[in-house]
Amino acid sequence: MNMHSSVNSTTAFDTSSQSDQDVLISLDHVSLSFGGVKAISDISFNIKKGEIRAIIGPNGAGKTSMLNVINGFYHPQEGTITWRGKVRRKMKPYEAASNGIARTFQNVALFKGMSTLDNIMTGRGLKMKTNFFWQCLRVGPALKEEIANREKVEEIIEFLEIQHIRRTPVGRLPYGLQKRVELARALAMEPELLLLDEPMAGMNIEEKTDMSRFILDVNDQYGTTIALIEHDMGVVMDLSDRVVVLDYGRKIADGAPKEVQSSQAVIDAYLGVSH
Amino acid sequence: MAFDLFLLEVIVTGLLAGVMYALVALGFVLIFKASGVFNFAQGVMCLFAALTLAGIMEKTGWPAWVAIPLTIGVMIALAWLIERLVLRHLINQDPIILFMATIGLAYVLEGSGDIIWGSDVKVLDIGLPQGAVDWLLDTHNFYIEKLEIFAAVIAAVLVGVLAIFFQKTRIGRALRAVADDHQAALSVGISLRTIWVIVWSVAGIVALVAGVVWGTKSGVQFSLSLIALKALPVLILGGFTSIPGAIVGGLIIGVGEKLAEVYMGPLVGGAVENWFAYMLALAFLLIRPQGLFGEKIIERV
Amino acid sequence: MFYRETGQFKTNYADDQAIFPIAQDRWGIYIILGLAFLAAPLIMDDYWGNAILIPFLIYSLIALGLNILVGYCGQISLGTAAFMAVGSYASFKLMTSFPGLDFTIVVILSGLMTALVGMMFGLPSLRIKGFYLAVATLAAQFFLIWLFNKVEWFYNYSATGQISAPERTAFMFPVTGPSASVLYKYYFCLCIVVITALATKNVVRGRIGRSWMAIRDMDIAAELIGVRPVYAKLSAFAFSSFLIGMGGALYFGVWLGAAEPTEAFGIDQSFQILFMVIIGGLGSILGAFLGAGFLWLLPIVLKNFMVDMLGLSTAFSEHMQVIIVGALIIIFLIVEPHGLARLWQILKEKMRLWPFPH
Amino acid sequence: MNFSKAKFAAAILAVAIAAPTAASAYELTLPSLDYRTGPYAPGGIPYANGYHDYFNMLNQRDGGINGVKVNVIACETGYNTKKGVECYEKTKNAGSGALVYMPLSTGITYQLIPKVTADKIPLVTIGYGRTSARNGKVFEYIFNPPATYWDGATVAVKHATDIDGDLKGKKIALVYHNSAYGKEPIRTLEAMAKQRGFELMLLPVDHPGQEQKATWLQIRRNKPDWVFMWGWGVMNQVAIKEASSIRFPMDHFLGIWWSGGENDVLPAGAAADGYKALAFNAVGSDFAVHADITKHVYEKGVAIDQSYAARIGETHYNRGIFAGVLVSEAIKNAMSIHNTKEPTPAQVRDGLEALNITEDKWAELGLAGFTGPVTLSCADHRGSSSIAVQQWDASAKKWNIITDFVAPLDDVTAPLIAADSAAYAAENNITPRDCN
Repeated sequence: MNMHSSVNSTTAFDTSSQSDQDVLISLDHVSLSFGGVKAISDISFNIKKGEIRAIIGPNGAGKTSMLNVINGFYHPQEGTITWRGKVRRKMKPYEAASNGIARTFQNVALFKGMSTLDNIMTGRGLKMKTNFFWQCLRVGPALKEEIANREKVEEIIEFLEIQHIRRTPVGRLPYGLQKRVELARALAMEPELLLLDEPMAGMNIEEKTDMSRFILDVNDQYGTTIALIEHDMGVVMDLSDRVVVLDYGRKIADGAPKEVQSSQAVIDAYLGVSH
Repeated sequence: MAFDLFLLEVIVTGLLAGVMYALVALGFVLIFKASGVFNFAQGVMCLFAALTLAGIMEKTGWPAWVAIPLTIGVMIALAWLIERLVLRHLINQDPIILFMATIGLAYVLEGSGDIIWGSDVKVLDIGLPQGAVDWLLDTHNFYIEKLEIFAAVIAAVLVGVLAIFFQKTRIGRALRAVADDHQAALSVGISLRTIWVIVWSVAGIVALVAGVVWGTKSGVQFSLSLIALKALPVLILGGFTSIPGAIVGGLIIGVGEKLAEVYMGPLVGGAVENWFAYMLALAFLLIRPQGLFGEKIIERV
Repeated sequence: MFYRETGQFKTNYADDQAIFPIAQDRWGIYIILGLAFLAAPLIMDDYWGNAILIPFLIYSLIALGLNILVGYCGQISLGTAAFMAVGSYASFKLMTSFPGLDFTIVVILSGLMTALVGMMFGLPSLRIKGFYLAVATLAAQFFLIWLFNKVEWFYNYSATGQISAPERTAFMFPVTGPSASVLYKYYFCLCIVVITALATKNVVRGRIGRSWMAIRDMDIAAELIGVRPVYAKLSAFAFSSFLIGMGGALYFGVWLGAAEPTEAFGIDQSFQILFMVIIGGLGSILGAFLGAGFLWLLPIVLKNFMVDMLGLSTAFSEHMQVIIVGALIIIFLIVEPHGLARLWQILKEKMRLWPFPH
Repeated sequence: MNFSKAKFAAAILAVAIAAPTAASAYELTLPSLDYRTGPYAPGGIPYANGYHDYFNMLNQRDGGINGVKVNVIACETGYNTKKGVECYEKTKNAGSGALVYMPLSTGITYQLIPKVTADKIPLVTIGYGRTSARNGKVFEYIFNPPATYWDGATVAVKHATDIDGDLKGKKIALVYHNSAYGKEPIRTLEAMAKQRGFELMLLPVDHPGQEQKATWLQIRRNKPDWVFMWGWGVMNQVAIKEASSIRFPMDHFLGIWWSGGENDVLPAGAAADGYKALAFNAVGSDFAVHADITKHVYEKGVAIDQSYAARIGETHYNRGIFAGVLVSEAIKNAMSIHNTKEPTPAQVRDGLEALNITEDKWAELGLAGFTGPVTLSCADHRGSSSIAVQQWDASAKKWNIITDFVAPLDDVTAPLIAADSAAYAAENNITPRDCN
C-alpha cells in the first residue's frame, strides 16, 4: 500500500506541470440525447497523455454514456471530439478500436463461450493480418503470426497473474477473475487510451487492491492513458491524476482529486441537494 | 368498375386468409410470450388436436359437442404430460435448448398421432359453414368464403377471450409477469410448473381451433402440420410476443401475398406468394429491425 | 487405456496450439481415419455406400457449414437447403457446360458460387438480429427454389425441371453418373470432408474463428475491441455457404444423381440440417458429424431393426422410428442440454480424472 | 465401459444396418416402395395395399406365379426421394434379387432411372414417371404403361372438345402441383393450344397446397372454360372445394388420374359432385379378382393392412392391382420365353416387352372390362393405351366411368417424345439400341 500512495503522490504532483500539447483527446461542448432525453449536455473536458483520469458522479449522471461517446458507440448530436489533435468525424466503434481506444464494461462483456486464452487472443485481432487462405492451412505466416501473438498474450496473462485459468471457459470464472480477464483482453489491443467502466464494482477489498495495482502498473509500465469510472472514492482519490465530476449529464467539477473533493457542487450532488 | 370490385375481392380474401394464418401464429405467440420458447411443435399440435377430434368423431360417432370438450381434455392432458416429462427437467435452460426439446416433441407427436388415428385423410365436419356467401355472389358477384368469415369471428373472439384472460384474471396477470420476469412471477405465488401447464393447455386449445378451421377446409391428415410454415412470416413480422402483432402481421402478409400472386404472379410464372411473404417481412424488418410491435432497441453496454 | 494429459509436456506454443494437443485424441483421430480410409472399403457395397456412408459424409459436410454460421457466428439460418440448391445447380450447369472439367474443380467452383449468394442473403444480418434474421434466410429458401423451378435455363430446358448428373471424373476416376463405382464416390467424398473439416478446424482456431465467436457471444463488445461486424458476419456467411454449396454439389452429383428443386431442397431439408447442428452441438466440429450420424444413421438403424429383425410393418416402424428419435432427442437434452458433442466432452473430462473424480 | 457389452452393441448395429441377407430358396422378389406416412400417405396407402394384396392373393390361391412363390418386400419411402434411394439400395439384392421396381413417385423415378439402367433391373411406372421413357430404344429398362402424363393431357383436351366442340378461342387453365410431376403436361398442352387455337393459362400451386385462394381468384377473374388439374395430396381436396365455392362448373373441372381418388373428393362432401378425373382402369370391387382377394387374403387374415377390407376397389387400390397384373404377366412371359422358373431381372425385362394383355386376357384374369388391352414392345415401352373419364357422384359416393376407354393422341406426343429421349441419349452417351 505504501508503494501505491507514493506512486500516487508523484503522479499527482506531475499533473500541474503537464502542458496542453499532451492532450490525447478532448471533448468540446458535447451533447447527447435519446429521443428527447438528454444524457449528456454541453460537456467539455480532456484527457492528457499518460494520465489516469477518473470520471465520477452519482448513478445516471451520464458517465457510461461519456465512455460510449469516446469510443464511438454513441454519436453526440452536438459538440466536437478532438483525438490526437485532429477533429474526429463520426466514428464506428471498431474504428475507435483500431485508433487505439480499448475498454472494459460495467457489466462484464466477455465472450462466454470461449476460454480465457481465446478471449484475450480476440483482443489481438487487430494486430493479425493473415488472410483466410493461410488461416485454413494454418502454416507459414498464419502459424507464425498466431505464435507471435500468443507470446504477447502470454506476457499479459503473466502480468495479470491469470496463468492458472488460461484454458477455462470464462463463463465458469468468478466475477473478480472475469473482470481481470476483461482487462487482459483490453490490454491485448495495446491501446493508447484505455477506458475502464467500474473496474472494481462488486469486488472485495483484496480484489480491489489487486486491481488498483494492475491499473497503476499498466499506466506505469506501458504508459497507457487511462480513463476510469469508479464509485469507490478512496480508489478514485488514490489512483487518479485528475477527476471530472458529472451530475445529470452536466459537468459540475474538474480538477485534481483534492480540489474536486472539496468542491461544494460535488458535495451537493452526492448528498442529493435539490437543484 | 368490375375491375375495382375484383381488387376489393382480392384484398378481402387476403385479409381473411391472413386471419387464418394468424390463428396458427397465435399458438406460437402464447408460448413464446410466457416462456421465451419457440415451440416448433405448434404445427404438429394443430394436426394432433384435429386428428384427435376427427378420430373421436369417426370412431365413436359422437356429436361435435361431446367430442370437442373431450379433445380439449386431451390437449390439457397433453400439456400436463409435456410439463411433467419434458419441461420440468429443463427449467433454467437456454431458449435454444427448449427449442430443441420442442423438435423432439414434434417428432413424438407426429408419430403417435399417426399410430393412434392412422395416416388416412379424415373428413372433419363439425357443422362449420362452408362455401361462398351466396347473396353477395348472386347480387354483387362478390366472392367471400363463409368458413373464413367464421374464422375471422373465431379469431376475434379468441383474441378477446385471451385479452380478458391476460388482463382480468389472476393467472393471466401472473402469466404476463412471467413473460417479464420469472422471479417476479414466482413471488406472486404461482409456480412456474403450473404456469407452463396452463400456457401449453391454452396453446393446445388454440391449436385445436386452428386445426379445426384448417381441417374443415382440407380434411385432416399429415399436411395439416405444415400450416405452421404459413405462420412463420406472420410471426416474424408481427413479433413473437405480441398478440395484436400476430393479427396485424397476418393481415399484412395475407393481403400482400394475394395481391402479389394475382397481379404479379401471371407476369413471372406464378407461385410467388410463398417467397413474397418473406420478402415483404424482410422489407419491413429492414426498416424496423425490432418487428412491427417491438420497441425500438437502444443498445447499452 | 488411460486418457490423460499427465506427462505430455509442451515446450513451445506451436505444440500447445496443435490441432489435437492430447495424444490420445490424436490416436483416436488416426484410428477413425484409418478405419474410414482402409477398413470401410472392405464392407463397401452399393447399400453401405449409397444409402449410408456417402449421405452421412455429405450431411456432415453441410452440417459443418451450417455450424459455422449458427454455432460459431450465432447467425440463425433456415435457408440451408436453398444454398445446397445453389451448389447443386451451379455444379449441374458447370458439368453440362464444360464437360471436360474435373469434378473436383466443379465442386470448388460451386462452393464459391454459393458463397457469393450466401453473402448476398447475409447482408440483412448487419441490421436484423436474433431470430428475426431467420426471415432473410427463409426468403432465400423460398425465392431461390422458386427461381430454380421457374427459370428454364437452370435446368437446361428439360421438360419437367428435373436435373440429372452426367458422368464426370475426378482425377481420372468417374465419381458421378450411374456407372461410377461406389468406392470412388466414397473416397472422393471422404477426402473432401476430411480436408474441409481440417481447414474449418484451423479457421475456427484462428483470428477469423475468434472474431465469429466474439460476434456470437457479444456483438457489441466484439465491435468495441475492433471486430468489424461486416467482415465477421459476411465471412461467416461466405465460408458457411461455401461448404454448404460444396455439399450441395456432392449431394446432387455424387449421391442423388438427379434432383428436382421443390422436393430435394425443400424447407424440411433446411430444418433437418439445422436439427443436425443443434443436436450434434453448436460450435463444435465433432458435433456436425455426431448430429449427421444421429439424424441420418439412427433412423435407418431403427427402421431396419424393426422391419427386418422384429418383423413389424413398415408404416408402424416408420412412425415408431419417428417417435423414438423424438424421445431420444428429449432424453439427451435432459441428460446433457448442449448437444452430443458436449456429452462426449464431459465423458472425456470424466475419463481424464478417472478414477479420482475429485 | 464393459467391453463385451460394447461389442454386442456393435454387432447389433452392424446387423441392423446391413441389408437383409439372401434367402436360400428362390422366390420372385418384388420390392414395393410404399408410402404410408407423410403428406401423401392418403394416396400411397390404397395403391400399396392393392399391389400387396394382388400378389398375396396369387400366393394364397395359386401358390405364386406358375408355382413359384412371390415375395413382396415393403419399404417405406414417405414419398421422399432420399428414402426412395435408400430403399432401392437396400432391396435390390434382397431375397433372390429384385425383379421389378415400382416407385410410385415421379421424383424417385428420376433418381432410379440411371441406377436401374446400370443395374439392369426393369422399372415400371404405371401412369406416372418420365414420359419420354416410352422410347424403349433409349430407355431399355424403363416402362411407362399404360399411359403417360402427356397422353393424359391429350385425352383431357379431347374430352373438352367432345363436350364443347371446337376449342378455338376458348380458355383452359392448368392448375398444377409445382414440381416435376405437375409440370409434365405443360409442353403437350402448349403444343395443343397452338394446334387447336385455345388459350392456356398456367397456375402453379406450391407443395403442400392448403391455401389456394389466389389461384382460384385468378380463375374467377379470367373465367376459363375448362380447368385441368395435376394435383397430389391435400392440394386436390382444397382445389375441389375452392372450385365449388366459386361455383366453377364441376363438369368442366378435370383432374389427372392421380387427382381422382376417393380421398380427394370425400373431404369436399357434396361440393365435389360432378368433378371429373381421367382414369386408365375401372373402379369398384365387382371384379372376380376382388372376390378372390377378399376370400384368400382378407378372410384368412393375412392382408398387409387388414383394416382396409371394406375399402378395396377404390381407384388407387385398383391401380395397385393393375400394376400387380402387369408384373405378374411379365414374369409369366419371362418364364416361358426363357424357359425358367427363376427369371432374372433382365429376363423380366424381356417379359415386359412381350406383354400382350388383350381384353380376353383381362377377363381370364378376373378383370373383365377393367381396362383396355396392354401391349408393349421393345421399341414402345408405353404400348397401347386406353384412357377414360370418370365422374364423381357425391350422393352415392362413387366414381362412374362416363366415357369409353379411348386412345391418346400419339401424333401430338410422338415428336415431343422423340426430341426428349434424343436429348437424354445425347446427354448420357446412349446409343439407341436396335429393336428389330
